[in-house]
Amino acid sequence: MANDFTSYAWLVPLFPLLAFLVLIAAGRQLREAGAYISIVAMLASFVLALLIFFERLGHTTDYTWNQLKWLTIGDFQLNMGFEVTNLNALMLVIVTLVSLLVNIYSKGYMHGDERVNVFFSYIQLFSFAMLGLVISVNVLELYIFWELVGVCSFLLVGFWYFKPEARAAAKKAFIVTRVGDVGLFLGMLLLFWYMPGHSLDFSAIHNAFSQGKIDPSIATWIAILVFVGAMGKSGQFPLHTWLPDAMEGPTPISALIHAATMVAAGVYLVARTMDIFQASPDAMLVVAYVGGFTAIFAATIGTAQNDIKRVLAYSTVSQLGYMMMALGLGAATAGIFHLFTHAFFKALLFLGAGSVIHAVHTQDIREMGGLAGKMKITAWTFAIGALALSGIVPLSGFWSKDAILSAAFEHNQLLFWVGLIAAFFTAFYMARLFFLVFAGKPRSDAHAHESPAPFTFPLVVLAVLAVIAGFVFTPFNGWLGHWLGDHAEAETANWTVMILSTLAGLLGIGLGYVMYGKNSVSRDIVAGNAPWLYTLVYRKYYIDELYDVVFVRGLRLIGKAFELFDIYIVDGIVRLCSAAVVGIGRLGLRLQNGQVQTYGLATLLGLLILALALAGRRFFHLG
Amino acid sequence: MMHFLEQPFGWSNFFVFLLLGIVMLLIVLGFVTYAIYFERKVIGWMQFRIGPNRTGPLGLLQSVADVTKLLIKEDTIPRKAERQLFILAPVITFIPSFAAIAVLPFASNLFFADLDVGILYYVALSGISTIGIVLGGWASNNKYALLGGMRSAAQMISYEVPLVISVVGIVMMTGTLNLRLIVEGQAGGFWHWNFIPQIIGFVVFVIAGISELNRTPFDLPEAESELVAGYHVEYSGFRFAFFMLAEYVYVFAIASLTTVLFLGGWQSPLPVLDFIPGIILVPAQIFVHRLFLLLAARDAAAHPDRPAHGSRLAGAAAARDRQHFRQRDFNGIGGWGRMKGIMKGLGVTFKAMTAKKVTYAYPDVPLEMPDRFRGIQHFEPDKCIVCNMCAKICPTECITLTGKPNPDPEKKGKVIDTYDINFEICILCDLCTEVCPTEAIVMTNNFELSTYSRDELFKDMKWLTDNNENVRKENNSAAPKGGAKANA
Amino acid sequence: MLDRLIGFLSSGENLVFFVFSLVAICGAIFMISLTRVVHMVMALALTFLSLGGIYITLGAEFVGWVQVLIYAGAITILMIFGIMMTRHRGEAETEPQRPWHNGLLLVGAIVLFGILFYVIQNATITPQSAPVDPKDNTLQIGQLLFNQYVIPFEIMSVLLTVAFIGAIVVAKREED
Amino acid sequence: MSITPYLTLAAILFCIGLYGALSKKNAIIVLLSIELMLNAVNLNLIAFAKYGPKPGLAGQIFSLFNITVAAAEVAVGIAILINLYRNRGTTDVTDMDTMKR
Repeated sequence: MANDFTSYAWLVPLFPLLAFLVLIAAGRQLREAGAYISIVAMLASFVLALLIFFERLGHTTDYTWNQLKWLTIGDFQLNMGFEVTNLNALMLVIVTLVSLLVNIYSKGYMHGDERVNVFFSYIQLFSFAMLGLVISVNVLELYIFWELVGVCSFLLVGFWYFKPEARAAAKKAFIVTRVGDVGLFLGMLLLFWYMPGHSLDFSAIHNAFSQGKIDPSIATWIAILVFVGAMGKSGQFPLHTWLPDAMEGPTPISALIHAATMVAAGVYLVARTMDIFQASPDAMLVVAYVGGFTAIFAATIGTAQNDIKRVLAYSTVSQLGYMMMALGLGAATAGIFHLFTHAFFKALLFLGAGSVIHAVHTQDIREMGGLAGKMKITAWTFAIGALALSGIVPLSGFWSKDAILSAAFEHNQLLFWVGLIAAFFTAFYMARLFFLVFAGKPRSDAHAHESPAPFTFPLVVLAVLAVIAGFVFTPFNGWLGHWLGDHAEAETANWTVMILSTLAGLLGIGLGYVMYGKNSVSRDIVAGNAPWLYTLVYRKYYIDELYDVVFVRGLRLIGKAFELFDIYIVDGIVRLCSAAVVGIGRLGLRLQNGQVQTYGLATLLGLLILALALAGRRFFHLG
Repeated sequence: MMHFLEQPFGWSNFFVFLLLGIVMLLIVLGFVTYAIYFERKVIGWMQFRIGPNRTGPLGLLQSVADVTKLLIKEDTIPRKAERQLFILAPVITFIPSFAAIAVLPFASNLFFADLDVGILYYVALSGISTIGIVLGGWASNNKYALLGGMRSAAQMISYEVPLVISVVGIVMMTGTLNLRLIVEGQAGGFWHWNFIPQIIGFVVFVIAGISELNRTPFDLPEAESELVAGYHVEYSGFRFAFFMLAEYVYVFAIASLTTVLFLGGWQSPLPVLDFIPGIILVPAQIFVHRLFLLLAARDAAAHPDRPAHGSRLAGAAAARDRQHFRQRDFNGIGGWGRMKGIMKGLGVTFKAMTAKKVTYAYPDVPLEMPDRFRGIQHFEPDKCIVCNMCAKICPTECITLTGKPNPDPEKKGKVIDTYDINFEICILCDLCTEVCPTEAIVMTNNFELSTYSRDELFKDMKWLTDNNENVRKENNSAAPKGGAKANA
Repeated sequence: MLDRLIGFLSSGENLVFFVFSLVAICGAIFMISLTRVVHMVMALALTFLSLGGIYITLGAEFVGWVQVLIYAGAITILMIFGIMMTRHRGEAETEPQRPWHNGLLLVGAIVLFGILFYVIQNATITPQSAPVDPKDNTLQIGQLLFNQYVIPFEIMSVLLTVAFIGAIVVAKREED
Repeated sequence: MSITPYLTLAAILFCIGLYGALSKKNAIIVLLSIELMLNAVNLNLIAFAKYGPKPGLAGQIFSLFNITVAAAEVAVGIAILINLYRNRGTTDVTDMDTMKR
């Protein structure tokens, strides 16, 4: 099959880059046109990505181009280029699609903002970086884009820099992900060191690890370090804290970066380097457990949050945990599938939330309510997204979650139950959210009304996708696994799992309905009976506080100690050096007093010492 | 002398040398004494004067008297002077000057040392004298003395170089530095003398020698008009005498050295004159040379370049060209212009030799005063009529007189009894002679009144009467102005 | 001891050497210890003269008198000139308060002398040929200077010329 | 008479000169002290010329050269000193430390 479009895959990131350059160069003059340029560029990318995707269908050989010589160190040569695998092609489509929709959405959402062009330029830069990350041919190139993505995240979270929370959130996002990035970097160094021929190409990695050329313990280390990077990016416990805070950014950003694309980069990374993990069962186990724990952990937190975006953020963390768990269990296809579906319905949810926020000008769900009547499209699409997330048949979330759970059921019963409970909580908080926001009576006198077309169009598109996306990979239709080149485990319909997961979803929704929809069960049943539990969950298990105590305070303490060390020891040594130099200089100055007679005296004494030494040598018969 | 020098040193030798040294010292001292006398005479001669002529016959003892005076004069040292160096300086100047004489040979068998490096010896010692001069100038703590000393030293060091170099020709011709051998090399007539082949050296040597001796025109160190007297301005008494002595000893030494180096020493100028012993020839030559030195040197003094010397000629010329010559003076010494000046001066000197002297042998030859001169009064008692006019008109009332009745009873009137003039207060105003009707008191041309006591200035009638020489022939009263005429 | 001294001094040359060296050392020590600069120069002039005398006793007549001529005649006067042109009268030479410097220097000088003395005493220098005839060695010096040592001699003359031109240039006032 | 007394005398004079050259404040005295040291060297040369292992006139000739150099040195030295005095108003060696400042 021909690679007509695939060979032009490098154009996909190039369109956003061009748009970015144009926006940066033209700046304010463009005004509204900036949004159109962005949309057109993204559309071009999307179309191309779609073409590539279709070209890749039924096609399993990777297309690699790495002829760009970037660095030559001795014998080692580092090439840049791009690679299109089926996974990449899928990612390209996801990213370009979500990005396109978010661009359209932003056109409405950011309308009237002073720095709208800057916003769009950032989005274009992010899109470029994300697409570049996806088609990177080697780890180093990926790392470059990885960092660039981080920068864009930082810029966009802190877009409203006049808000202190936004600034703090941007910093937090940057710093916490940096912790993960260090891990990735170390992993990369190890990889570079131990790879045959120091090659960092993914294909080479695939070959090396699948053929077992790397020592398993080294592979474990590399895998865990790479996973640390993925943890940082994908908000896995314990590096998840930045993600909810990142909701301070504009809602489209939350949808694009912190729900659909960038946070999925960690998952993508793990999926991309699956060979390394598969070379190390221990690493796989770690990935699985971390993912599982994150899934249930974030889900429980989500039940107690009052900020609509934070609930969604914890939901995202939880779902990412699912994906990781899937990867850790070896079900890469399931993980990617969940990523695929999740991108759509979580973006849908975020955009819906944005629509709601745009309408009521608040993010606190306790102040909302009864919006279903006023915002029909938003409410319906949100409901579809919530149901998809809750895993209700036959929406996309059901299929992807089912794939993960059945993998867990097969491999690890514990994780299966964890996932099931997490699914229950997911359904519960989504129901809580939906009922609080859309059902009941309005709790504030905000004059809410339906959002305009740029809002609703992406919502509808995403809602449709959220409904149908799941059918590409069902227990009855396993071509996706084959197509992704995974180990092609035959998905068999596991009815037990299906029933259990549906049950958990329905149970959660039902509980949510009775608590928040019908108000037949007191909402404060937990808060009243076990306030500590509620507080614990409400305060997000005190993770931030723990970090504050352990890391921030501890680091501050260590920093203080280092400061003292710096002031008294390092500076002291420096001062000692300078004092010694000054002292020697003073001494030299006294000797070097410019007077010939002193020099003469020194010469005389030196001569005498020499003469006496010579005489003494002869006197003592030394030689 | 050679056999003395070659004998081992012993007591007898020592006494012989001591004796010879004393004799030499005396000779040199005599030379110096009469050199000074000679110089003063010659300078007087040049300047239309007679020169010293009072002390001893023809003033021959003048230098002796001067030296004696200097020796017995009080020794004064300025309080702010550097005492030790002030005392040491004349000694440092003096000793080398005498020591330098030792190397000079006077005849083929009369010499006190036979050094292989005779010339060097002389030059080295004369260099040491310079230290004394500089030190003396410095130790005096006087600006003029310091400047004089420094000029002196600068000049002496400077001219020592041409002095030595001018001799190098002779040294190379003779192949020795030994003065005796140099003289030996000049035997056989004056055409073998060194001054002929080494004429330039000779001229340079003479000029440098004059300069070494600080004679004019190289008397910058003394520069009487500017620096009063140069380095020895604060010196008096025997210290000054030492400086002078050293200077004149050097005059002797340079003259001798010129003789020895250039003028054949004791070699007779013509083979015919070989019978004259060298012991006579050498001093004669030294003397001639000395005369030459004086003429050359002091002629510059006579030349109008230097008005300071006070000769009439110089003064007259200087009045005309003072500015011009001052400038030339500071343009430096030497060059053909200067030589021409010396020659011209010599010509003037020789012309002036026969001219009438402007000075007298005074006590012996009285001063010719003009007839109008108002000298000491002469009194003729016979003419006096005791009119008291003179006593009355005298502005200082120095005249006292008394009359007595005429002893001759036939004549009436008075005659003078006493007539005294107190010259302590007399102003020789001539009014008394003007007023005298009988010309009894008239003026003479005499004016010497010097005495050892004021009392002697009170002259009585007898003294006045005896003062009858050089009486003014034409007295004021004689002039036709009306009034009584003397009949006498 | 005394006998040896008398025996040493009974020889004429020894006596002359003794007197001259005594005077030379005294002059040098006075040069160090006197307070007024001119006195110092005079003391050193005494040393120069004595050294000239010692040269003559060593048979170096020419060098001896050159020593007197140059050192006593020229250099001393030049020094006095220097003093007169640079110092004001009445300024006594006050020693700088440098006790460490001077103490060390004194020790150093004494130790240096000790070493030299030790070496001189332990050295045995025996002439391998008879001393040259001191009689009229001026002639021989001249011949040597113009034959064997003519190049150093010429270099010396160049040096002297350069030095005296340099001295004039350096000492000349700027405005002249 | 051997060479030893001469060498000893020269050593004494050299050490005195060294002391003077390194301790005296007045630059002229320093120059003088250097002259004294040179003289000590001359004495050695002449003594060796007579009593040395190879008697000859070379020592005397070298001492002549030495004297010449000394004379040149003094002339230039005094000239420098006078110039220095004119510019700085002092002949104190301890003040001559402009290189330090």
